[in-house]
Amino acid sequence: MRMKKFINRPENIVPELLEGLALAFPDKVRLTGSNLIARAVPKSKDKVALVTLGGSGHEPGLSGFVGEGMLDASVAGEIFAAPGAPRVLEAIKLVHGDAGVLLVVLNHAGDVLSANITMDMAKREGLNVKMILTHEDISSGPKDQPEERRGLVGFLPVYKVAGAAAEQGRTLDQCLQIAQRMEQNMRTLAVAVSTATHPSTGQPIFELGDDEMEIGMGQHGEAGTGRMKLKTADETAEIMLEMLLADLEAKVGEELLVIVNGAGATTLMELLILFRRVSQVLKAKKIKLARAKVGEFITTQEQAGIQMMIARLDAELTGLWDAPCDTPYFVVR
Amino acid sequence: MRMKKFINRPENIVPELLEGLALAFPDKVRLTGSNLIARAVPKSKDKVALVTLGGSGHEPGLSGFVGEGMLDASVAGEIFAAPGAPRVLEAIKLVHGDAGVLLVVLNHAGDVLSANITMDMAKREGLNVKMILTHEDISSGPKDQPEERRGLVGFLPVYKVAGAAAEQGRTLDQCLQIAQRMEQNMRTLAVAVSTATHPSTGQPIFELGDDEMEIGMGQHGEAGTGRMKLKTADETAEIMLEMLLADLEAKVGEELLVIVNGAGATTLMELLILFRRVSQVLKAKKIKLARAKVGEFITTQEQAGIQMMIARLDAELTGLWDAPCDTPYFVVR
Amino acid sequence: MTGTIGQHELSQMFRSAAARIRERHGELSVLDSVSGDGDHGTTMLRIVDQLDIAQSSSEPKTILHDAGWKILNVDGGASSSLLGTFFLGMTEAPECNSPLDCPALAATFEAGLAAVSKQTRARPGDKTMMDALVPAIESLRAAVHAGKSVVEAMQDAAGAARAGAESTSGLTARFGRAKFLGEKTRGHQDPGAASIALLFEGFSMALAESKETQ
Amino acid sequence: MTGTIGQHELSQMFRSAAARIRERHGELSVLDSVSGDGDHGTTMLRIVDQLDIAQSSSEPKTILHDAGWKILNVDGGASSSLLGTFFLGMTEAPECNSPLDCPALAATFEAGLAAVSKQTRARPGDKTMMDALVPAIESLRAAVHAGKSVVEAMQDAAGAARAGAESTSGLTARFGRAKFLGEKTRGHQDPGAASIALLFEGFSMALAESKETQ
Ligand SMILES: Nc1ncnc2c1ncn2[C@@H]1O[C@H](COP(=O)(O)OP(=O)(O)O)[C@@H](O)[C@H]1O
Ligand SMILES: Nc1ncnc2c1ncn2[C@@H]1O[C@H](COP(=O)(O)OP(=O)(O)O)[C@@H](O)[C@H]1O
Ligand SMILES: [Mg+2]
Ligand SMILES: [Mg+2]
Ligand SMILES: [Mg+2]
Ligand SMILES: [Mg+2]
Repeated sequence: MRMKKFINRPENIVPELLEGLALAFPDKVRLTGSNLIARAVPKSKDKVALVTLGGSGHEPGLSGFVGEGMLDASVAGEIFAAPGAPRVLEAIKLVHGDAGVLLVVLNHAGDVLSANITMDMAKREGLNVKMILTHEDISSGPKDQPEERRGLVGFLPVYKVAGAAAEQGRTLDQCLQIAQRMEQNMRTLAVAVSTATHPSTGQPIFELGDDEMEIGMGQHGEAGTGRMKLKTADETAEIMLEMLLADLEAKVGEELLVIVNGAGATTLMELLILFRRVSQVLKAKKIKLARAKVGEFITTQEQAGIQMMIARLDAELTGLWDAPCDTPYFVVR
Repeated sequence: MRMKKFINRPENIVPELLEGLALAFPDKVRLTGSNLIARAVPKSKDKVALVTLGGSGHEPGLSGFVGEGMLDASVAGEIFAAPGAPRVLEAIKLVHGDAGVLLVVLNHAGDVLSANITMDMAKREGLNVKMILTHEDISSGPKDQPEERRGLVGFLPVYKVAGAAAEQGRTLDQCLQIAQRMEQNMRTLAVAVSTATHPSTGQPIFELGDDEMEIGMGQHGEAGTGRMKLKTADETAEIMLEMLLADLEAKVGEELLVIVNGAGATTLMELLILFRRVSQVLKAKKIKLARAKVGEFITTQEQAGIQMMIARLDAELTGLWDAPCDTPYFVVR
Repeated sequence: MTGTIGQHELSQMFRSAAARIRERHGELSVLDSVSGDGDHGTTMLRIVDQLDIAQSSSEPKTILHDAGWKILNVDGGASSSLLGTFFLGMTEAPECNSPLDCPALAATFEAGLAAVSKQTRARPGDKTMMDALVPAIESLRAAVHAGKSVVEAMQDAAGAARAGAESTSGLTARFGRAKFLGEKTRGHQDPGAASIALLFEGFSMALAESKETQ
Repeated sequence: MTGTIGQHELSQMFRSAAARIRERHGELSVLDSVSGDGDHGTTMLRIVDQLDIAQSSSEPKTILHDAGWKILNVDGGASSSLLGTFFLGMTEAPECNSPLDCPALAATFEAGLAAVSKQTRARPGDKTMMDALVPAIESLRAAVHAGKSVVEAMQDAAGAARAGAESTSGLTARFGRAKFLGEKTRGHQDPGAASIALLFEGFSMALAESKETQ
């Protein structure tokens, strides 16, 4: 069976999709250098700039969040593959102003290697860059080994609060601290029910039985350990939320941000049905659902599944989450 | 094979998804009456209110566009089924102020029947309601029989410009005229490459060969007549755009709004690649791509495919398209 | 006796029509998956549930009004709007206030058809429920002229509806979702017309039974 | 002769390593689809393309630097970062400025390994490319002590890399994407280790040939 995707040549997917992004949002982003997406109108040089990197094929993540109030540049790698360090360095140099650069990196082996090599290079060149790793996937490592945990949709609140802080003129250290507070207070868990086609190879990226789902699925189909029979929306929401709340040690009266992220083929209809149950369970536990976001922020092609994220908010983080932003796929008035 | 969707009981899908929507966006929308989504904060009574109706299973359409600058209420039917007239009347009464109500209806048999019956009832009750039908799908009827043409993603610009006009305090007749000008100047064409599962029955909603696509596919899998072998993204974009431009009789120098809408499983990656080609072809033809929107606005479950819409803009319509709005799934700063 | 249709008979007609649909709803969905979106059987189930619910009220007119309004409230796409309109429309016949003899029955059903005809441009030959509904109601009027009983009249109507439904196999759809399929719908009955035949068969069976037990 | 490696030999080593990878990239992807995301063969193809491109420059140091930088630029996830770092790291050995005799060869490769070891905590036994890379470079040093030629040294290194790669079948992954699969990776070689063996085999074959033709 021929792969049913609207592409041209597999090797052109990334430059073409980025070109499309820049053409669709010319007032927000531009395509520059080697597969870099940067703001159409750069922010003023006295503010901290935010840079991220990551493989493609997960749209709108990551480059869809470049714009006012969030990222200054995103370095897009090949499909599911981290971009090389020289290009990350190029992005850093592009947006580096007087206040320095915060590099936000999702904890995946390839991305971290690129980022570390970039940081070495940046140091050698005397650039003022700090790095934060996001690692909030509770399925990929025990709580006392956060370095084992993968970065999933939690990049979104980190971009958001750090981006808002940067926009307010905070220093690089302040932005880093805010990003860290967000990062340390968030937890994500993914579930997959059906696989996706790798757009370059046309092959399925993992296998799942006809009546199975897998809790703990990684962003690229890295298997978790939670393979089980399909459950209803409510049961799935309950299982995942319990695991997340336990890991976060969420307490009565605390305020949470909840994100339900669709992996690709899972419909918004389903995301909203799952979210409904999350909301009900939190209410029953007297934990406050302070903010929410339901939609597709990081996908894995047409995989069916979701990522559920919870994060503990404080007044400052809530304010930064609510601050205006204007990116292709996240706008706050 | 068991249906791999996160739902509970099929008969509860619609109320549960609407409850989820209201819980996720409590500052924007609320769930009221029988499956009505209305604004959380009603607009002032001296402004025209906008109401729409339609089947569910197409999220974020239609209820995801209730909010400031767009709809005042949306009446959600069952999965792929129009809501009954009494509920539409209920919504109209709910938002009816001194300036009257504009009812926006996508041209589908069931919706139109409900809407017409509603209009009869509203008239009998002395309510000030005007109705506009959207019918911009060029595949479902010849140009001289617009009443044959279905309403597809074109509802989005109609909600947007009429909603913005209402927000500016225009009269019902003015809002209707603006909606009509938008409607008459827009054209849509859909293409499907793979089917979706009906969430209530678990059955595929249509059949397509392994290497086939169908241009002219309706919103619910109503077949078109353009079954053909799969094409590349560029070829698909070219074929569809040519048909749309010819039907609209778009001329050199004119300004267009382009929407590329994903049907469900088609990735944003692909939408952006298709959009890129649209943009290139327009440039070559010296037609101006004035505004664009790329994403999922009306879906058909996890169907793979897209809807491509083009619309002729004038200065007033462009201004209304750019006006701020704040709905769950369409925000303009 | 020529007999009349009062609250009791109307309730039995509704119950019997509902039973007939429940018996055959699978076939209706199969027909709709050829020409439409495959939901017609399910929708008809929801519609006839309303016929059951509507029965508690006291007069024929109220029962009809209740049924019509409740059916309009079913999210059923084309068929619930049209059938709701049909029952609601019947209440616009002044004759429906008292127990229905044969002329009153015909007039009441004609009022229903008139209301439906205002909502759709479909006419017999367009491959819709009108292909069953129109001849059914015409045969009620013919029965009046022939001086037949309500039982006989309804028997004729059921026969005409069935023949009308069967005739749709040879037609090409021009209304509803099916029109987009054009020639592909030939050789299959229109699901909405098949439903009308089942409803009238149900009505007729109820009246025939109530006559026997009288 | 003990021989040295100059620009010419280095270019031949690169070309030969590239050819060896191109011969076997299919197997590498198969191995990676057991333990990772199935792209390792494709990534290695892109990486060795850079080895070809880097050959035009004049000195070994420049060639190595060029290759390393270009490989870092390949969007290849873990392997391009590590292999890019490997070649770039070699240029930090002062010995790499002039044609490489056996001690200079060992020192240069050791500098590459040192750079890699700074970027990953993986060590032999963790089922990564380190299981092939570390023994290969250790055997270069051993060859120096044994007074072997660069040809013999590289032959030993290739053998050690191959043995190291084979040993990974018995291990459980603790790094890279494979770690999430844990025990499931047992019984299969690590793809990155298999690539290192192929690269060193290519290096060795090139040197052996260039010796014959001398
Ligand atoms: N415009 C119309 N006029 C008359 N009957 C119609 C019309 N549209 C649809 N129908 C009838 O409705 C039937 C389909 O009903 P149903 O499947 O319940 O609704 P939907 O098509 O909205 O899914 C068709 O078979 C046809 O008889
Ligand atoms: N942290 C690490 N340290 C050392 N080697 C690693 C590490 N992560 C991955 N590798 C090596 O990279 C190989 C996978 O390479 P490749 O498939 O190209 O990259 P990716 O895993 O990013 O898709 C593994 O087989 C392993 O040898
Ligand atoms: Mg990879
Ligand atoms: Mg339907
Ligand atoms: Mg139907
Ligand atoms: Mg890999």
